[in-house]
Amino acid sequence: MSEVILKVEGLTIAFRNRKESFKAVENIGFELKKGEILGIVGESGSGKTITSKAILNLLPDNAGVTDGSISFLGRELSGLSEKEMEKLRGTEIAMIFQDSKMSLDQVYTVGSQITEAILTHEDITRDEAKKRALTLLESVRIPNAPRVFDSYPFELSGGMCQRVMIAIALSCSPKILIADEPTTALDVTVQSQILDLLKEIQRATSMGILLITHDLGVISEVADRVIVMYAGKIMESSTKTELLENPVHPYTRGLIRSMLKMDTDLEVLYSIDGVVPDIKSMPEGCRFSTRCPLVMERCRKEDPGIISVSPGHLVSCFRSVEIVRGEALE
Amino acid sequence: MSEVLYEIDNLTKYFKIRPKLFSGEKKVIHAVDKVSFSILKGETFGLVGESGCGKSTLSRTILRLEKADSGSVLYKGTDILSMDQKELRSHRKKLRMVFQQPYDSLNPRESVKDIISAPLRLHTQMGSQEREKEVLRLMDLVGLSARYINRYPHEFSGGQRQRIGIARAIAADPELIICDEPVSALDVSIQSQVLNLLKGIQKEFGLTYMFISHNLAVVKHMSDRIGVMYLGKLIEIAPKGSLYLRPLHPYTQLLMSAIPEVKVKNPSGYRPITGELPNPSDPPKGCRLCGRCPYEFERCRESSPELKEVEPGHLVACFLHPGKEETSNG
Amino acid sequence: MAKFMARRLGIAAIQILVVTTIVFVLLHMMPGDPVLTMLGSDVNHDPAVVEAIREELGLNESIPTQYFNWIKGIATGNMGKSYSEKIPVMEAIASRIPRTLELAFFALLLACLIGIPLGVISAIKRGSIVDTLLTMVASLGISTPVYVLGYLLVMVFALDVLKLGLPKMPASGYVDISRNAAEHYRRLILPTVTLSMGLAVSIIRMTRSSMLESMSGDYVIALRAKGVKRRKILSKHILRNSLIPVITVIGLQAGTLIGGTVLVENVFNWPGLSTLLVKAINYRDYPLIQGCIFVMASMAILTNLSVDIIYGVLDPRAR
Amino acid sequence: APTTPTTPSGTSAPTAAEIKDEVVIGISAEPATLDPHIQSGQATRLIKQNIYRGLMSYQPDNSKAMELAEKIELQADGITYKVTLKDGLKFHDGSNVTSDDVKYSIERILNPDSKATFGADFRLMVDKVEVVDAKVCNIILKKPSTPFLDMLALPETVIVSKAWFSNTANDPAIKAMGNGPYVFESWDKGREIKVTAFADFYKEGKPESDALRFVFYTDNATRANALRSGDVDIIDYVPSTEAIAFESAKDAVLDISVAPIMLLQFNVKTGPLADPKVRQAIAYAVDREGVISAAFMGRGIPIYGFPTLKGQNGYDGKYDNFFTEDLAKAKALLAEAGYANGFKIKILATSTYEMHKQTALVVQSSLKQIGIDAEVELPDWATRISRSNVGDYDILVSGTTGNILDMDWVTNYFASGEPRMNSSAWFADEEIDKLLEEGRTTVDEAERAVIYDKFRLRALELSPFVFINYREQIFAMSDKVKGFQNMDGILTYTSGITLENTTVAK
Amino acid sequence: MKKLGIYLENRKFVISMIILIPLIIVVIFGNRIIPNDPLEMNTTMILQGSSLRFPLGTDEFGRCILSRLILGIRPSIFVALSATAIAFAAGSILGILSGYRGGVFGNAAMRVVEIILSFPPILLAMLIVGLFGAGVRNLIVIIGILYTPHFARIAYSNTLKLRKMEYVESEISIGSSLPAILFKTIFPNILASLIIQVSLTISNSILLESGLSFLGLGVQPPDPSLGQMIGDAKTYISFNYMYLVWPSLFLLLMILAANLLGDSLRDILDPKLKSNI
Ligand SMILES: Nc1ncnc2c1ncn2[C@@H]1O[C@H](COP(=O)(O)OP(=O)(O)OP(=O)(O)O)[C@@H](O)[C@H]1O
Ligand SMILES: Nc1ncnc2c1ncn2[C@@H]1O[C@H](COP(=O)(O)OP(=O)(O)OP(=O)(O)O)[C@@H](O)[C@H]1O
Ligand SMILES: [Mg+2]
Ligand SMILES: [Mg+2]
Repeated sequence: MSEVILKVEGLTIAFRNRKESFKAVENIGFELKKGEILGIVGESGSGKTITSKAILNLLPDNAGVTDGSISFLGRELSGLSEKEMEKLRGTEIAMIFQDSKMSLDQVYTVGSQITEAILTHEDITRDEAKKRALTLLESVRIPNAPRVFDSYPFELSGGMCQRVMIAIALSCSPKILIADEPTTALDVTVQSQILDLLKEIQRATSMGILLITHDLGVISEVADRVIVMYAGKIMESSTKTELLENPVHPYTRGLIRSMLKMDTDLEVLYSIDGVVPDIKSMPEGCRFSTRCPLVMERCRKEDPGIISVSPGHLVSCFRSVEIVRGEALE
Repeated sequence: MSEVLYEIDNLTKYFKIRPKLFSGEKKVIHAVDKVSFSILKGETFGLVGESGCGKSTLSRTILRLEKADSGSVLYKGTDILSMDQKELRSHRKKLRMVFQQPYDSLNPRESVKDIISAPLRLHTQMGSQEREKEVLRLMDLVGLSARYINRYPHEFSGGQRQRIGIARAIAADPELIICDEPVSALDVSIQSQVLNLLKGIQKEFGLTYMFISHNLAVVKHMSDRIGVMYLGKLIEIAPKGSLYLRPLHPYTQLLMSAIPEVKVKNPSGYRPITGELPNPSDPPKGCRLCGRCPYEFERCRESSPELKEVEPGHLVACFLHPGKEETSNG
Repeated sequence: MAKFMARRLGIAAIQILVVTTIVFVLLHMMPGDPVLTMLGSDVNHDPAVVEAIREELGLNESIPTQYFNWIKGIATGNMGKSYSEKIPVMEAIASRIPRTLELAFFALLLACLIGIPLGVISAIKRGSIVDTLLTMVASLGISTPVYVLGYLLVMVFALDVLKLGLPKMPASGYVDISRNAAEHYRRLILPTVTLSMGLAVSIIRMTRSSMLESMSGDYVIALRAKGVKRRKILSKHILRNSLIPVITVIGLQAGTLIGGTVLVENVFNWPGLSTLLVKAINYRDYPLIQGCIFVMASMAILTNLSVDIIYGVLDPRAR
Repeated sequence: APTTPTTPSGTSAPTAAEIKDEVVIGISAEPATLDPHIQSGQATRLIKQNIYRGLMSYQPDNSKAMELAEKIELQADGITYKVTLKDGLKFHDGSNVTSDDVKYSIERILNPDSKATFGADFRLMVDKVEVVDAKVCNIILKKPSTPFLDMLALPETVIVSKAWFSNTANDPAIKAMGNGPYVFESWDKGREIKVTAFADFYKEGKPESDALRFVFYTDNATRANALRSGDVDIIDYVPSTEAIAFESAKDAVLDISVAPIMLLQFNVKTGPLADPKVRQAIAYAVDREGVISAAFMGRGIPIYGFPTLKGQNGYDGKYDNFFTEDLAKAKALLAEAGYANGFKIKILATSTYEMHKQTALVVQSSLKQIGIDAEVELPDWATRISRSNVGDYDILVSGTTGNILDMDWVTNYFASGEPRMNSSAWFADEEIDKLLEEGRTTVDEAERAVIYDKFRLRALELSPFVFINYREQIFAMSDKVKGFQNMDGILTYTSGITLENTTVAK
Repeated sequence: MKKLGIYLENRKFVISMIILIPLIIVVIFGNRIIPNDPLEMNTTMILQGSSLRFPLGTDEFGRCILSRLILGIRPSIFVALSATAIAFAAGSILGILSGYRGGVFGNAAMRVVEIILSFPPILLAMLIVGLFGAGVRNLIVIIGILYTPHFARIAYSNTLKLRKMEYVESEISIGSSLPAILFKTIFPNILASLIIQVSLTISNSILLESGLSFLGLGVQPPDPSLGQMIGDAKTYISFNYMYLVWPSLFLLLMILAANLLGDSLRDILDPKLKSNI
């Protein structure tokens, strides 16, 4: 088995308001191995972005890791100074942000922002860096790279910004790439080219990728393993095929059922009933219990913890065994 | 046939770019190039196309957020592009847009309540309590907890921001909503919920949508008719059934075949398109697809094909598909 | 760019014309007689003499004629002759311009060198004691009138009333750079410091506010994720994103510096353009006032033009 | 001058090695013009007196001395002055000073085109100049005039070079070529004027320094600081606040002269001020000590009567205390004039000069005590001048002095006529006019004393002016300065003549 | 109540209130608490130090500095606030409008503003005094005119930057009226810079008042004003430096309060209290 490069254990992240504080992410843990693509899917607002920012130690001022550990190649990250983190960021761990347009500095050209990333970590000349940047732009399928190189972010389309962010993240061949919805603004052809590119790089450099996405199609194409998050907790984690073919957790099953396929011909699409409970009135037990079709009394009171239903397939549900056995009826 | 709401005729938008501040070298980007189509009342007009082909620009130009270089946008017969500020303002009462990058479109200094109630304040006679109730209702519709009502945009996740944008767009009974990637950041369950919502209110209030998305399944689900853009040009317009079943333009065919989940369903054995999207500031002289098109012949390189109706309601701009009249003549 | 410049320069010419016209008209509507003022108050004046001077200066012409003559002069590069200086206005002004510009330049430079870093520090340490202290110091700086500050500096550094034993500074005066360059710059120090104080405060305050604004942008997180060093993020990205208001303030100050340094020039006996203007006003020296305004307005307008161009350079969205 | 520790000229001259080659004088104003015949401010006189010299000059001992003239003899006709020039007089360009130049100079003053300050006075007095030979000429007056010699001692009646002045290429306003101890070298506009010693000066061993540099310092405090820091050696116009500070300074000396007068002028055309009783009431009411302490830090001498300085002809101190500060009397006078309940009035001063403003404020406060409600107007100097010149005021605060030592200086103030800068607007009194004329043309000193005595009494009774106080005119200099002297009384303004004796020790 | 909490947590806000509240009390009840008649001259007691009769000493006319100070703050604050308000209102409107509109209108407006800016302050002041006379009202007008371009340019430059933001466009796209776009959307987002300019302008107005008093502008003597006192006191610095110190101290306190208040408002109004660095 290949080496674990990123290990997150018992991670809890809390936001402090003026008077109150609430846990946006609670007690989550996962591992990312070398050369692996770990997909994270989950409910919008479940804490995916926050988790990935926590890995890079980039939480906003009003948020903090209150518990748990994040280790990179065995090194605990949470204790690192800002200086040491700076060295890791970009080179060892890179990130593609969800809102690509706002994540680019509006007053510098796209080109200078890519070269900056390169020059921060590598001691090469400006010209070389520019050449590299142009190559990167081309590799992310940007037409007319020289023009885009000299453009400012606001002159680009949403998809172009997104690809620029990808180029920046890839610029220093990091060991871990955290990609927060990297292809939402890309059309299918470009998307598949980008995914191919990621896979290719990953194969060549055995980079580990943490791929956050809502597109189960993308997951099915590239991910090795998948984590499903709901309301700040991990509901289920497993290999891609296992998860897509044999989802256990009711939330995962709900998600997969909600998936819109080309041949879906429903007037009203399926979606999981109900809404995410309020952070304040979060049930003591399983967080999905308020919406779960299979809910039992116990679910509301106790936290189910993690149950392994098969090797590598972890589920946070009291009824997982019944479900696997097909005993639980919705 | 139902009433034409918008008649877009030869709409053109060029961006001038100045690569360097002091160099006189001027280039233009043909972001929207002589685009003509119409949107019928109560329908959903889908718009797909390669990233950077001008979809966002087209919608912004229709809204007069960008000044068109030429062409006209007729709303029930009156040209929007020549309206004065006052007329425009009253016209905009009926218009909404869901922006592609949600965060950028939310005023950082307004709370969610202010943001969503803006159209209510403008276009309805509601009192402030009523308004608050309505805001809460809208938030609930898009799956946002009522507790968030006083939060500011930066305190939300990507998907939540997108939902704020949608809630604002459906407030105060609009007539047309231009949705630019409205569900890209949403998990599939909420995505379904939102799509159901959009369809629901369309049915209820006879809303019209222009729906831009890269997710072809979503577009298919939502749209009645779909337009395909390539490099600033509209190359194919068809009712969704006909477009998905029998795409005529080589580029559309490519697009269809690249849908991730729809594995190798290649009924007519399309030849794949190769190569990159050409430079939008220096597009090919003839057909925009020249250089990439497997069927390319002499004429394609010399003149650019016009949109022609080849089947009832199915228009395509390709010399392979001469229009109805031409066929009958020739 | 060239076209833009040409158009703006054309507009600038109109602006200057407007300014000088307004000044001309209002000046002539004002009480105060150049001839009487020129002759002084010590003796009674012979009406014949007064009349002779009026005639000689062309003050007996109608105001429109006078104005027309002035414009005609300007068009041919002749600003007339100063009543009070008795030399051509051009000459009177020409010798003052470099002195004023030099003082203004160094004061502005110093103000930026002090103001921007302190503003940045204040912003980084928002809410801390350092920030509060800086606000207090800034308040002290801006509530100290220029003449008081100048006077204090002279007391301490030139007269050494505190007996600090610092190297002695000259109290005042100006030495030509051609005569003694070292002395020239030595004498520039105190006035520069005095003048830059108020400017520095404005810059500190605007920088702080603007930095805070751009610090909260998402791109900062993204930059950090790229591994860009904190210092570089601050100095290259956040600062540049914050500079537009700061440059605006600097530009506004630069504009005022050219015509508003009277007090400093007075305290340090610096023979600049402002003192000349004040003198011209006191003497109702119309041609000289017009000339000063012409020059000052041109400089102010050019400053604004440069600021507008800098906006575009700093932030492409402002183009 | 009361406190004058400076060595009088003539003591053993220090050797060249011990003195600096130039004397730097910080002056309060930049010359408006260098034209020697135009009086353009007292500071400028300091400069011009060193470049140009006339036939005579006032000396520190209040006497009139011969300068270019060897002698000036009044001929028996009482109107012809025979002028004989000294030997070997030279202009700075090397040419000789001749009677032609004298004639040219006096004619230049007479000519209104030259705008000479004393042109009007000259035109009243002088008939013509006749050249006898290169060294001798006659100045013929229209009628006998006692003050004429005093006029010749003024710095604005100097002798200039006919050749240089009639050459239109030379602009005497900005350049200078004279016959004084120093040669005009440069005028750096806005900064300084430099003059260097003239080798052929007619006084042996003068000037004593190699050069003078006049640096312009308009700001009082800055000028004082320049002296303190050693940037300059002498400064003029030391304000009272600075004077007090200098008094305790170790390395600086003050040279003080009491000369200019603060006074009130009135517009006597209409209204309450037309009544001499009201003006007298004001004279009784004004708090002179108050003005002195507020505007001059207690430095000054109150004037309760007519300002006449010791040394001026006819001075006997008789009218020194014509008025007292007596509010009851003032009120009574007002009541007599029919203004028992006071009235409203405006005081015009200027914000440009602190002392004018402060004087006005004290006067305002004094007037309030006798029921006069005065509003103070403080426009800038130029406006103030034009308004005073046309009589556009009720009460005007003014600070001024006479030009010549002769008692005739009062003509300027009291003679009737259109409103002028220094007259109380519309004031006209036949008797006063008559007395002034008599005084001017009478030669006999005793007779003149009687005439001016009468004049003074009349003037005080009519009170077209209310005199407030004398103020100090102060020079300050470093203790290394030798030979410079602030001259007494109004002659303080001709002190520049002593610069030829001035040296500064290293 | 909860809102108040936010304010009270801000150190700068609290300090500014500690300064402002007594100051406001002094301004309001000035007439009742002055120990002496501020106009009464005691020429035998000029420039004295603190004493029982004159707690802060006397000025060059022997007037009570404390009494003059207490009454002098009022017109100074009045001038400063009114002038700043004029400049703020006129400048912001002009600046935002021209920044937003751009094009011919925006350009023309800014060029006009520059014309005002290119008048040396002293000349403008002179002209207005010469033509319209001295006095408080004209002083307010002058300072108002002088600072309008400052606000205008700051508003303009910030608006230029904001104009292309999508949230502005989204406001436009829903058919908001022009004033709503300008003042509800753009204005709050550029307010921070304007607040800073407000506190700068307040202090400059007071100093200008003393600077321009030699033109007879502003409060007419003998009535007291802060600027005038500072301007007068400088002459007497070596006799009674406290004469200069007292009014300067009051000025400092006012400006400190203005700056602290400005900063704290700026921070409190910024919803992104987080900062990323
Ligand atoms: N600055 C903040 N202050 C307070 N709450 C915040 C802040 N940022 C995020 N949150 C909250 O934290 C939760 C997790 O946010 P996060 O951005 O991680 O969601 P996400 O899983 O990335 O969702 P999405 O798929 O919609 O992007 C959300 O409920 C969000 O509202
Ligand atoms: N303000 C601008 N200045 C210059 N070029 C621009 C500007 N805005 C857009 N463009 C260019 O116009 C073209 C079309 O952009 P547009 O945003 O319309 O694409 P899009 O179809 O929406 O793409 P995406 O799906 O990636 O969002 C792009 O090449 C883009 O670079
Ligand atoms: Mg997210
Ligand atoms: Mg787009």
